[in-house]
Amino acid sequence: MLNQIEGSLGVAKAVALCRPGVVCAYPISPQTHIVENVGKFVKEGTLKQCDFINVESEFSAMSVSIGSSAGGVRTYTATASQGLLFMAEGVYNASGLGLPIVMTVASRAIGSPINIWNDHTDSLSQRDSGWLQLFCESNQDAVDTHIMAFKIAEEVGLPVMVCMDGFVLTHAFERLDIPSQEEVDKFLPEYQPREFLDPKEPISMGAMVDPDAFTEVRFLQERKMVKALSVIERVTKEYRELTGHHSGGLLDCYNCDNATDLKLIIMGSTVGTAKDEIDRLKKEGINVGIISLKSFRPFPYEALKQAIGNTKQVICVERAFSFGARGIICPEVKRAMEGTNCEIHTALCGLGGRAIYGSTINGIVKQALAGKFTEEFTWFDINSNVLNSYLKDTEGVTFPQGPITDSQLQNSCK
Amino acid sequence: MLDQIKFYQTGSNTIGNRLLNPSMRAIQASADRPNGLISGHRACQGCGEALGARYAIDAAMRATGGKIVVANATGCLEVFSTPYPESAWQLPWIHSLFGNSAAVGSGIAAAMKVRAEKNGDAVAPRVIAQGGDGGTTDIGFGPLSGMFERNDDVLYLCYDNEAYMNTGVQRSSATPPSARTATTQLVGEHPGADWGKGKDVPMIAMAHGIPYVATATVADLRDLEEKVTKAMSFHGARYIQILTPCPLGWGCASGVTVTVARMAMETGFFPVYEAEYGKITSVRKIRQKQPVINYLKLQRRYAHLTGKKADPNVLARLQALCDTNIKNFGLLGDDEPQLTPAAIQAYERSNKV
Amino acid sequence: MLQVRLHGRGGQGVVTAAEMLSLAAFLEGHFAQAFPSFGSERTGAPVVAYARIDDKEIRTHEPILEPDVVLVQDRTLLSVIDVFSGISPNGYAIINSADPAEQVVPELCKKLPKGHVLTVPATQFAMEKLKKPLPGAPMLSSLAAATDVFKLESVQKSFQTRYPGKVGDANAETAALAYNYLKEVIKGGANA
Amino acid sequence: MMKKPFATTLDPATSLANHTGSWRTLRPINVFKLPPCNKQCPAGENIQQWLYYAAEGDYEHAWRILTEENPFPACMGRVCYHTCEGKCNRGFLDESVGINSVERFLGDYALEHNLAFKRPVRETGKKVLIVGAGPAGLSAAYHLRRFGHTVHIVEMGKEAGGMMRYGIPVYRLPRNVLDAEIKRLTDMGITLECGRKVEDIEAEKKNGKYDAVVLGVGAGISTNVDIPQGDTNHILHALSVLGDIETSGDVQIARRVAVYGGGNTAVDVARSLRRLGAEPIIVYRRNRDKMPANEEEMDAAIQEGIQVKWLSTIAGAQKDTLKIEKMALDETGYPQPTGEFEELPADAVVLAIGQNVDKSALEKLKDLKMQKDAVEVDPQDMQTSIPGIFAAGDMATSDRTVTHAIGMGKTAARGVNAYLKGAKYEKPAKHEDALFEDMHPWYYTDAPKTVRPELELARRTNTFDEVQHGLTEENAIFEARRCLSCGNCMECDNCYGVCPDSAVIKLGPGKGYEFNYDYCKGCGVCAQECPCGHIKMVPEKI
Repeated sequence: MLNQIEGSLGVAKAVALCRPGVVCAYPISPQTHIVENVGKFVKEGTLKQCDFINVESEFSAMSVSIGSSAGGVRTYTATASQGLLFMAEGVYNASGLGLPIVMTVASRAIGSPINIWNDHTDSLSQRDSGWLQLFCESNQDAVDTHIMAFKIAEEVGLPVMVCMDGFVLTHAFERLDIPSQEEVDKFLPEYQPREFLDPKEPISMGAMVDPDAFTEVRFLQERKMVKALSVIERVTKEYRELTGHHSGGLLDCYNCDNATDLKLIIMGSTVGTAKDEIDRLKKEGINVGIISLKSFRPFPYEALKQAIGNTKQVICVERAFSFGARGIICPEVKRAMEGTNCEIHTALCGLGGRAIYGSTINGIVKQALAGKFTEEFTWFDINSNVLNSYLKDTEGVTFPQGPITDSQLQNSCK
Repeated sequence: MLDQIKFYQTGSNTIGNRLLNPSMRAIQASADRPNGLISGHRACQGCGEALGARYAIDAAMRATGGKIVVANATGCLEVFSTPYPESAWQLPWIHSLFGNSAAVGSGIAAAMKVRAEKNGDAVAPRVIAQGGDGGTTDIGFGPLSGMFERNDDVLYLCYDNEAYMNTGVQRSSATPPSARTATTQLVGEHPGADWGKGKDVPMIAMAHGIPYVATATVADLRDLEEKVTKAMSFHGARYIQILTPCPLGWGCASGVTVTVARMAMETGFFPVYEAEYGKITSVRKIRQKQPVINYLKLQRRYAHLTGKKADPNVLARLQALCDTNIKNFGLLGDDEPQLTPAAIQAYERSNKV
Repeated sequence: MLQVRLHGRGGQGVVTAAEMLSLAAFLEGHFAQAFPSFGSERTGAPVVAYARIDDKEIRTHEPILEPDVVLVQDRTLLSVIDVFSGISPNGYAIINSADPAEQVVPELCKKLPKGHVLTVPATQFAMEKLKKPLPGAPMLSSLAAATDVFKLESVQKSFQTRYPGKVGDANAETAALAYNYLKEVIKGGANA
Repeated sequence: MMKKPFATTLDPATSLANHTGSWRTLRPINVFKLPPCNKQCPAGENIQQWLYYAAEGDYEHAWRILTEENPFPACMGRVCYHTCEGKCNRGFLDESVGINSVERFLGDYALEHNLAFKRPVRETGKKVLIVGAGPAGLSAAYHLRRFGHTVHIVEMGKEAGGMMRYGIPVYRLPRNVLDAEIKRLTDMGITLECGRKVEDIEAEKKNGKYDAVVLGVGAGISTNVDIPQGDTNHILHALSVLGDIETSGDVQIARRVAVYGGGNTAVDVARSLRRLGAEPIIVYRRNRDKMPANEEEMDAAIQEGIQVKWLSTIAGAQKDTLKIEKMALDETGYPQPTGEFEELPADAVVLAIGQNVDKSALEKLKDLKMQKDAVEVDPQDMQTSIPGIFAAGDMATSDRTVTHAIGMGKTAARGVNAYLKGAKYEKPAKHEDALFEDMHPWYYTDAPKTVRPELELARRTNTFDEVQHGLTEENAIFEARRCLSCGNCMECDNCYGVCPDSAVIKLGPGKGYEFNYDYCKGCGVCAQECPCGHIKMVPEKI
C-alpha cells in the first residue's frame, strides 16, 4: 500500500509487519522516531504479542535484546552514533552468540566534537563486530531491507544491522509502498529459533572458549558470514518476486553497462542524488556507472569484481575514514580488484552531515575523468578557507582551494 | 508425638535433620535436590559462590517446578561453571557480558512472557539474573537499576564476596573498609581499603520500591532458601545479596567458608534482613554475638588488624560499624527495627575522624 | 520537478508544512518528498525545510539550493538570512505578510516575473480559525493558488489526514481563506 | 532438538566429565569417635547409639541396642550412678543429657511392652557354670547365652539378684522391676538354681561337665571394725540390715542410729532406716568432698532429713552415746586424729565401712591367685590364673557398683566365649575420644524461649529417683534429642548440604553419607561444619 510518510514511520511499519516479540528503545537522534512509532503500535494494539521496553541505555537495549533473542523471540532495536558505541560490547556479544537480532543504525557521526548529522563513522566502526551490515539507499529500500533482514538473520544465524542514513532518510517524508501483512507473513514465517533458553531442553549459552577451540569458533562464525552472501541474494530474489520492489541485494548497478571509464561506489542515500547527476552527465555525453554497495558485511568481493568488470577507474565516495590510514571501502575494493589494472580511489566527503549535492558528484566525476585523482585518498569536499583561517595563524600553513590529497596533508606536516 | 517436639536439640540449625518431617528440611537436605549447579565445576576449594549459587538456584527451581532461566554476568561463577566443553548447569543458562546480566534477564523475562502468550501457556518460566558484587554494584549497576525501576519480573542474585575475585582480588564498591585487595594493599599509613567509600546496594534496591529485597549468607541456609522461595512468590523486580566468602580473596582456609560467613552475621558486620516494597519486614537476629575481631582473625585480608601491630583505632571503627548495624537493624533482642536504616557508609562518612 | 524551500522559525510548523506539501502532491498521484534541514534547532531559531514534487520517482536527497518556490512563513527572517538564495529566475516566492509584496521585498519583485512574488496574511488567517500562529496550511494553499501544482482540496485533505477532527478542519478552513484571498489577488482583485 | 553452535553452547551437566577429585591434597573421611558417655560407662553401653534411636521414637530399637551390652536397663535406669552424665559434652553447652532417665524410660518401655530377648539362633552345646546370680553373674550368663552356650547359674541366696536384691533398698529398685528383668534372662533358656552354695568349684565343674566357670560372687560380707563398746549398744552390719529389710520388709533397730561410713551402702542404709521411722545420722571420717557416696544419693539423703557428722570417727560406744573423735585432713586429704572428742547420742551403730567377698570356696582352688581382697584376673578377658575359670564383679575389682559388675560379666562372657573356641579374647581397640573441641556447638544451641522451661523440666526429671515417676515419653524423647551425637553421624545433612562441589552422596535414612572422591576437592567445609566431629581431613597419598 502506498503511503506518503516519514522514513522512520515506514521502517516502524515494516518492523511491525515482521511481528517482533520484543522491541527495545533508548532515545538517540536520528533513530528515535522509529522506536517511538513501534512503541505506539504496541500500545495501541496493532502490534500484538510484543513487549516494548524502554531501557536506560543503549548498552541495556542491546543486552535486553540479547536476552530476548536468546529467550527465543524475534527481537528488534535501533540506535545510532554514540549509542552504537555505547552498546559495542553487546554488539560483538550478540554475533558471537549467533542471535538473529535486527537493529537499525540511523547512521550518524561520532563525537567529539559532538555532531548529530549523518555520516558512516558509527556503523563502519562496527564492521568487525560479526554483524551483517546492509546499507539502504532510499526509504523504500530501508522498508524492504528490514523485512528481508529478519529472514536473512534467522537463516544465517547472525544479527543484522540495517544502516540507513540519519535524517536524510529517517526524517524524509516520501512515497513508500508498504507490503501487506499477508505478503510479509508469507515471506517471513513465524520465528523458529535454532536454540533458545527453554527449561524443557536446558542448554548453557555463552561458554568460555579457550585457545583450543576459539579459532575454530571464529572460523565457523566466518563461515556463516560467507554463507550469508548467497542467503542475501536468495532472499532478495524472493522478496523482489513477491513485492516487485527493486530493493536489497548485495549491490546494485546503475548505468554500469557502458561506463567503462569510471564507476562510482557509493553506500546509502547519496546513491539517489548521484543517479540524478549521472543522468544529467549522460546528457553531456559523459557515461558514468554507479555501484550502490548494499552489503558491506559480508563484503561481496566476487559480485563487486564482476560489477566493476574492466572499468578503468573506480572512485569510492566514502563518508567515513580510518584515522592514520585512509578510506574504509577503498581497500576492500582493491582487494576485490587485485591483479587488475583498475585504478581505485577514495573521495572522502559528506562527513558530519555536510551535504553531498549533485554538484559534489559532478565534481568527483569531472575530476576523475580529468585524471586528477592521482592518489588513493582525497579530502574531496573540504573547505580550505575554514582550514586556513586556523592553520595560517597557528602553523603558517595554508591549502589551496579545492580537494586536498593525502600527500598534501602529509607535506603540510613537514 | 514426634511432631510436637521442637527439634533444635539435635540441631535444627543443621541443613537436614532426620527427625524432621522431610517437608520441613532444607531443600539442600533432599537426596533429589535439583543441583542446578552440579559437580565438576572448576571453582576453588571451598568456594562460597559455588555454594551460594547452588543454594539459591535450587531453591528457585523448587519454587517454580524447575521453570527457571538464568542470565549470568561474567565472573568467577561464569568462568568456573562453563569452560568449553563442560557446563555445570542443569538449567537453561546464558552468559552474555560482565555488566549486563540484569538487562539480559529483562530481555529473557520479556521473551518468556511473549512465548507463553504465543503458545497459550498459563505460566511462563521465571528468570534469575546473577553476578558477583563487581558485576552488580559496579559495572552492572546501571542495567540493574533499570531493571528495578521497570519492575521487570527478574530475581537478581548478587553473590557478594566483596571484591573482584575473577581478575585477582581487586577492590569493588562492596569491599569493606580496611580490607586488603590487590588495589588496596596493606601498605602505607592507612593499609587496606579506604574508609567512607562503597555503596549499599540492598538499600539502593529498596529505594526503588521493588517488591522484595533481602540479604542472606551461605551460613544460614534455611534463611537463604526461605528468602529465595519468598522472592519467587512475588512478580516484579527482586534483589537478594548473598554473602559468599572467597577463601582465596579473603585469605581464609578453604574449610571455613561457612564459618566465616556465620561470623559476619554474628558480629553484625553483615546485617541479614528482608524488605518488601521498600520497607524492612524482618531481621535475622544474631544468635551468639561475637566481637568483630573474631570475624577478622579468620581472614588474612585483615592481617594488619589481628597481629601485634594492629591499630586499635581501626579495630574500634570496625567494631563501631558492627554496632551501628546492630543498632539500626535491631539485630539483637526482640525489638523490630523502628526506622529504615541508612546505608552504613553514611554513618562512617558522617563520623570522619 | 518542482522544488520548494520553506523558511520559518522553530515552532511555526515549517517541517510539518513541508510534509503536508508532499502529502498534498501525493494525494494527487505525484511523487513527492519532504525533509527538514536536520538541525537540533529549538523554538524560535530559523528553520528550513524542503519539498520536491515530480511525476517520477524522486531519487535525490540533496538539500535544495535552487528552489522553484520559496515559502517564507516569518517575514522577520528576511533581514536575517538570504531566504531567496538560488531561487530560480522563473520561480515563485510567497511571504507571510499582510503588506503588499512590493513593499516587503521590492528587490525580489523586480527580479522575478510579475505575479510570482506574493504575500498572504497567513498568520492572520490562522489566528482567525486555528487561534494559533501556525501558518502552514494557508501558505500551502497560497502555493496552490499561485501555481496550481495541486488543488486546495488536496491541501485540506492532507491536514485533515494528519490531524483528524477539529484541528484538521480548522486548518482546512484557514487554507480556504488564504486560497480564496490569493486567487482574488491573482485575478487582480482588491488586494492586488 | 535445538541446533546448537559449536563450543559456545554446552549441554547440561557435562562438567561431570571433569573429575575435580584430582585437585585434592586432603581427603575427608568419616571417623567414628568414642563419645565420652560410652567411654565412661562401666557396662560399655553404646549410649550415643541408643539415644539416636530413642530420639527417633524407635524405643524398641533403642532398647535392643542398649541391651546388646546391658540386659538390665530398667534396673540401671534406677540404680546406676550414671557417671556418664558427668562426662557428657553437652555439659559444656548447657546441661548434660539425662542419659540415665532415658535408659530407665527404655527399660520401663520394654517391660510395659513385654519385650523379650531373642534366643540364640544356634546352640554351641558348650556348658558354662556361673557361680552367683548377682549383676556380674547374670550379665555373664546373658552374654554367654547370646553366644549360644548352655548356661547354668548357682546362687547361694534365696533369689537371684545379688546385691541388686540384697544390697539396694527397694525404694531405689522396686523388686518387680528386678524380677521382670531377671525373668527375661531365664526366658532365654538360662537355668537358675538358688539356695545352694557352691563349695567346691572344681568338683562342680567336673561333675556338671562344664566347659568353663564364671565366678560372680558378690561382696556380701560387711567389713568389721573394732569399736570399743559397752554391751548395751547394738553394733550391726550394713548388709545384714539391708538384707533383713529385703527379706522381712521391716527392721526395728533403734530410734537414733549412727551409720558409720561414707559410701553408697552407708547412704542406702541411712535412707532405708529413715523410711522405717528411725533417725539415722551418718558418721564419716572425712568431709563431703572426699565422700565416695554418689552425690545425688547423698543430696537426697540430706533432703530426707538425714544428718551427717563429718570428720568424725567412732572411738567408742556406750549405752546410748557414741564417743566421737574429731578428725582433720592432712595435706594429702587423709584424715588424722585430732585428740578432740565429743559425744553423740545414738542407740545403735550400723557399720557401713566396706564389704568383702566370701572367699571360702575360692580358698579350695589351689592355683587361684589372689590379690588382697580380690581374685587376680586378666583384665582383657577376666580369666583367673586357672584356665577355664573366670571371675567378675565384686570379687574381681575394687569398683563395686552394679554397673561395673555388669560390665565385667560381659567381658568375662566374651573371655569364656573365646576360651571355648580355643582363643583368647582381647578387647577391641577403642576409637579416639570425641572431644568437645571436635564438635561444632553452634548447631546445637538454639533454645527458643518457649522451649527453655521444657529444658529445665528435662533436667529435673533427670534427678528423679524411685520415689518419683520416670520420664514421660515426651520428656524422654526430648532428652534423647539433646544428645550431641559426639563423634558419630546423626544424619543432619550438613556435609551433604555444605559441599560446594556436591561431592557428598546421601545414602538414605539410616545409611549416612559417602564421599564422592571423583569430585571432592578436599576443601574441608564438610569437616568444619559437621556438628559431631564425624569427619576428619587426612592427607592424600601423593
